[in-house]
Amino acid sequence: MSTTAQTASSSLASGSSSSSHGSENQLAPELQLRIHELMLEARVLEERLITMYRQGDGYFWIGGPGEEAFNVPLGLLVDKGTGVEHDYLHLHYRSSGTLLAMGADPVDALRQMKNTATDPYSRGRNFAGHYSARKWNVAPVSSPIEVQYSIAPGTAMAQRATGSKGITIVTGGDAGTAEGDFATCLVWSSRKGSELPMLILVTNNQYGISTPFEGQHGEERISDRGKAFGMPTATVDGNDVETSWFALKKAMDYVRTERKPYLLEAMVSRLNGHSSASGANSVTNEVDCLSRFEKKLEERKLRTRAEMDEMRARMTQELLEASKRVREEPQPKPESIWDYVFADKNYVAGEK
Amino acid sequence: MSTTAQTASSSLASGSSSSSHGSENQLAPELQLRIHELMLEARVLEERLITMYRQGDGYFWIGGPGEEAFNVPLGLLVDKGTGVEHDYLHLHYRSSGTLLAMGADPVDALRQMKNTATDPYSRGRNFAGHYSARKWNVAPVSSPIEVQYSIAPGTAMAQRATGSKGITIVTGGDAGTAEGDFATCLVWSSRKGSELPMLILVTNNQYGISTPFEGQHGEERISDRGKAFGMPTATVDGNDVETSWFALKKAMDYVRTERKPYLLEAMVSRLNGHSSASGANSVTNEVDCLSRFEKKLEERKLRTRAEMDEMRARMTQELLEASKRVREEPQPKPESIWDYVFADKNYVAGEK
Amino acid sequence: MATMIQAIRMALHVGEERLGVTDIFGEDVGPPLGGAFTATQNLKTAWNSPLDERGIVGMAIGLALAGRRPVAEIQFCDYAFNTIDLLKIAGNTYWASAGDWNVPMVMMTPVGAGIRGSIYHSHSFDAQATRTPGWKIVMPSNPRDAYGLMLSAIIDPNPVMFLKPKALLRAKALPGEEIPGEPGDLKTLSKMIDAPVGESRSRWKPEWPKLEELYIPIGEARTARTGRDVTVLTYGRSVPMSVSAADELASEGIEVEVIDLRSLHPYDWNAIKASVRKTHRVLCVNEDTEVTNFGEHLIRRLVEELFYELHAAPKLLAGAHVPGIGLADNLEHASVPHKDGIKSALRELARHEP
Amino acid sequence: MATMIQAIRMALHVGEERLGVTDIFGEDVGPPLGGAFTATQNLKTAWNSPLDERGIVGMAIGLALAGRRPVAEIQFCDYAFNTIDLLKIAGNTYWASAGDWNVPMVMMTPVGAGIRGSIYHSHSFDAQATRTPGWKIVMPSNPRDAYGLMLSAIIDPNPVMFLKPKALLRAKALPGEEIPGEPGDLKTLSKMIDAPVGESRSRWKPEWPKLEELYIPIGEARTARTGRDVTVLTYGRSVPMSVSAADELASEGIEVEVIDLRSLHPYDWNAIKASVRKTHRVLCVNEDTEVTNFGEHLIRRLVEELFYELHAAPKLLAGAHVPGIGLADNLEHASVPHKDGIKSALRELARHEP
Ligand SMILES: Cc1ncc(C[n+]2csc(CCOP(=O)(O)OP(=O)(O)O)c2C)c(N)n1
Ligand SMILES: Cc1ncc(C[n+]2csc(CCOP(=O)(O)OP(=O)(O)O)c2C)c(N)n1
Ligand SMILES: [Mg+2]
Ligand SMILES: [Mg+2]
Repeated sequence: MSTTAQTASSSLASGSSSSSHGSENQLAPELQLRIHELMLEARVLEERLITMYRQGDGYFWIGGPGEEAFNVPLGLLVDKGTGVEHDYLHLHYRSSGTLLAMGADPVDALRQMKNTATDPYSRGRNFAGHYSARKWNVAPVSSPIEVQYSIAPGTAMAQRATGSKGITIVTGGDAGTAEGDFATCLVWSSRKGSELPMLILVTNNQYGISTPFEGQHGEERISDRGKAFGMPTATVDGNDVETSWFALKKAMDYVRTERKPYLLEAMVSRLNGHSSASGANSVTNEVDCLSRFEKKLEERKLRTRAEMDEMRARMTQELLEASKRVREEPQPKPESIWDYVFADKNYVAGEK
Repeated sequence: MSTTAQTASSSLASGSSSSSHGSENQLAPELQLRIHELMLEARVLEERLITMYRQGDGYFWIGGPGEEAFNVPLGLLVDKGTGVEHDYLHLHYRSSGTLLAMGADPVDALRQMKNTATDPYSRGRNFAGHYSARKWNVAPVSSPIEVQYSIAPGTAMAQRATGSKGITIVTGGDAGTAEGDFATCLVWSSRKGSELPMLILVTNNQYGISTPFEGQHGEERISDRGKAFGMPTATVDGNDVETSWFALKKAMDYVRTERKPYLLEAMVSRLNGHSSASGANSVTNEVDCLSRFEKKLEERKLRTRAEMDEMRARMTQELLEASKRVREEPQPKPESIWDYVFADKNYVAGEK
Repeated sequence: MATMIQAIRMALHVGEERLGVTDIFGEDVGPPLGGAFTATQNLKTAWNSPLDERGIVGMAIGLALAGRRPVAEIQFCDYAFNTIDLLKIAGNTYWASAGDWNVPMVMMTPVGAGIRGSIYHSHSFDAQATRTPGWKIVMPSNPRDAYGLMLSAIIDPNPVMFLKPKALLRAKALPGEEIPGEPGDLKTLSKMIDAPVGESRSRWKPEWPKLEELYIPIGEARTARTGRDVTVLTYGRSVPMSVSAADELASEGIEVEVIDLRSLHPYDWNAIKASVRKTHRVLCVNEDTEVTNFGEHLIRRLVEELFYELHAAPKLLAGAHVPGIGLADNLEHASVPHKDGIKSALRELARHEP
Repeated sequence: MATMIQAIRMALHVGEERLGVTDIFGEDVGPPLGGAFTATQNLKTAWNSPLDERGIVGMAIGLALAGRRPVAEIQFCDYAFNTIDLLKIAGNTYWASAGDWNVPMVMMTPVGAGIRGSIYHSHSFDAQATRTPGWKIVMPSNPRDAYGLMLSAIIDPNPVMFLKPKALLRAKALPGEEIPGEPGDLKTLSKMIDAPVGESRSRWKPEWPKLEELYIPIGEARTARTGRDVTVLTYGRSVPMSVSAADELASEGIEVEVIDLRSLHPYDWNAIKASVRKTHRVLCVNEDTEVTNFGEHLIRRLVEELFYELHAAPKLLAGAHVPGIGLADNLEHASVPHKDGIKSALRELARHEP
């Protein structure tokens, strides 16, 4: 990962966060602790999922270790609820941190990993990390890269039309911005006189599977692509909790108030490679946002190393036990493939 | 059409053209006369096609009256030929001016209008204005908007790979830039270290069929979309012959020499509405580049009004006569639908 | 006695006035044009979208997720082929999320040949559409069905594709095809709801007739003509063509039953089976290209389930498997079924001795 | 005795060394990965594209127009559904320009279920592909055919789609399926051409065997097993499954003939007809969803042309018409054909008394 880009973006970030949130770039202590707990929970969850994959308790892993410093603040800042008055989220497959911050039960993620009938997100149909939560306006995560950027303007348009204060948040990776859908999102959200209240996020880990950012992009920063459309843009260090928090806060405030789009790019790490397809081994040459934040908490004397180790051990143990219970939960029945084809009745090609 | 946009872009244009082509913005007299003749021929051709449509000698008209001041210079500036050493053109359906400037026989356009078996572009299969000329590297014009922007990088990549001096030129309308393919073109042409020799054109007539530019775009200028990708961009008055010529020359020189993309937007008129579907009637509230140029030629004493009237009358008469001859040419045979399915043999679904 | 395009417009009007339709949009769908075929003229929720079919389908999905009732148009189905992945998502969202999110959107798009549309205004979409699980697919053959199917599409909680047979959009209704509440004659109706051409248009306001709601159930076929000798399974443009072929064959003593499917998915298997059990001979007619064609599905299923009741090999009359429909009349005519071809296929089936 | 993925890689190597292949590209196709399944490892013209399938197909068309010989990969066919319009253009360019421009490109993409790929790594593409006139479509069932079909695809002057049956990519060749010139045993070959995992990879160079050219003609089927009682028409993953089902049925006295189509378009109608004329019973097997399925085309044509030679209703065994293939084993298993289902369908067909 290019550190130059990270440095450049960090400076941007502090510039942007200071303006609207006072001179202090520090969050309240309780909030720091809460964020840490959620980041830890998200990390431990991903570790458990990877272990489940390795032990044959699941067929495929993909997730977000390395994005917690950005994704957890996102989940905490969301106006959570059902329907057009609240925020909509169109996420991708590295969003466990956001879901946990919103209040999701990590055990449900284990259920999806184990593709049980009890998996509330897809009933054993979809890969790990493919969340869906109508109660919180989380649209179903789907595997095709970038399609969420074409769909998200629709929920934003509904918010615009109803005069709601809710906003629409869409996120995805850096490589995926090459798809036309990213441009569709910029075009549809910025039409003069019909601007949409959209927070357009890109989590830039500088890779698409095995392909480095370098060599595939003509733009210095992905966020620059928003400029021609007249929207505010920023690229920030997504490995820093407070930078992320203030950047998200600023962008969300703008979108919520101005009812116009904002493009925010976060430089993040990919701490276990792309997915289980590439081994899911941990990498050592990228910034670990969790240890970085833990160091800060130690320095600030908010939590000791021992406390943090204890928390981690406890969470690890809890999820280990949960995974054992999940292993005993029922698998979906073969005939359940016919369920949920149609919302009115299960009528398929003349069957039944 | 918003005149503000036109004025803004005109000033840009003279700025850009003067820099690299001396202080004079005037073309050599012979060239002016040649351009005028071709513009006139293109205009008269479109008029004839519209008349053919009206008289039932064709089912659909679409074309480029109002784009001659830009499209004729384009055709004259192209390095014309077959294969990777020459320029490739990926055009749209308003490109008669370019084709005529390259040397196309206007009678062939009448043949396509009348969908005769003698139509060299499609043998009676495609709509008017859907040119194809492998001998000059003109890729087949196809009706779906903007797909040429996804295809054009391929010929440019071939030119890059072979170290040719040829470039690839792609053109299309303003509304079509909302398609993801336009972004695909920007992304693929500007990859760092793999830049492509592409002249990316947009002819902005400020409409997509009935839908005005205003209200559909967040960007002030479409050309601004190239900036994030690090490519030079310009928006020029495409209704002015010399502005167009110098802007094209400058852009082509850059692409040919630097082997990198350049995005050039030309503000043009749409003098007969969208197509025969909207009546093909002439509009009066848009700049007519041909009369504008004719006024200049008169002022510069290069051609008198009488000479120009005579030329027009002669061309009109010639094409009228040609259209009568074309009317007698054979229609394609029903069984010819099976021709040209495969390049090796006409094998279809087990037939033959 | 509305034309089909008027019927669709009236259904959309009823939709936005009474059934919660919130957004009718697509390229040139809003003012001033009101759609390439005027289907959306003077509708209060109609608006013009960017020229971006992926954006249109994506917007419709998003609106539907947010509980709106969108009707999105793809100007010609020929331009929907870059959105198949999104159509698949609309069709699989309810299933993939195991019932968490449904997508109550309508997508409408003109299909088929018959207007000299050349390569890119002549495509059919029925094969593609029926290959997209999770969607309901309807295609009317007359104004009344268009009206009633559109109302059913609007209130359906699933994505529904409404295929508009281009060649029939301006054809007038036949007796019995009235829309409840419309004025009896076309002139009166036209004066009320068709915008004038020219200057006065911008000031003009429609006067909508007092329309009643009519719901043609999705999944129910219509017997367009009864007969005992051969069954035609068809839809859209080929329905009136088949009925007319059948009428002409009556003088030869051949009585043809024409089943207008109206719904392609789910389709009315009971009606199909009942008719084929009666006639024992079947012809499928549609305009889509003939390799991997929806009519082949119907034939496959008929053969699997009714093999011994078939007194002649079922036949498909469909579009030629070539890369496009050419502009010249000869080419278009050679590419899609026409009355003469239908007649001779029917004759052959009827006269066939098992 | 190569695996299919090695066979494809070797064919691409021969392609770029001797047949003019200039660009092998797609997502993660170049170094360091060499493709999601290593099909493009260590090929000298392989490069990584942006993550943009429309760009990939567009690039391939453009390269082909410019006289290059591109082989483009779509990482999984599940991600090709936003490019159907461009695939249609590749298929209609020669026709629409009346012979002016041809498009000699190869598109390859992994298809089908069998690797627990869940909703978006289990799609089939045969129905969609056969609906795209102007393309030739091939799908091998073993390494030798993969090698020979790829060479034929490369030299073909038309767009050719090479569908890679995901579940078979790592299966080993059977005797008789050798590639001319490859070393006899898999270990030796693997050492020569499979890059080591880890550190040493970047310094490693392959040692390509001295391969001979082998062209399996596009349009020619292969009789994978001969038999007199029932014909199976199939391709790709279902071929070994059908052969194995057939082998097991032999003990019950049922002799099944398995026709491996290899080319889906053009398909080998003579071979199909000859087999069905011999057995009088036919089962089509493929994994694609069963409504508007390519097997239905084959059945329709068989019924139209050989109605009275069929001693039982032809049958289709295909994928369930649901919006996706679920991850859990139960779900995947219930969604696509398996050996047991093939066996019972064959048994029923063979035992059926006309
Ligand atoms: C449309 C599509 N093409 C290809 C893939 C296969 N694929 C899965 S993830 C991925 C890379 C995504 O990279 P990026 O957008 O940067 O997101 P990241 O995984 O790095 O967070 C690819 C190519 C896909 N899922 N969807
Ligand atoms: C993909 C696609 N969608 C829709 C159409 C129908 N259509 C034909 S021309 C046109 C407007 C094009 O506007 P613009 O790109 O500005 O080009 P112009 O015609 O103004 O030169 C539309 C929507 C089409 N041909 N292709
Ligand atoms: Mg990435
Ligand atoms: Mg325009």
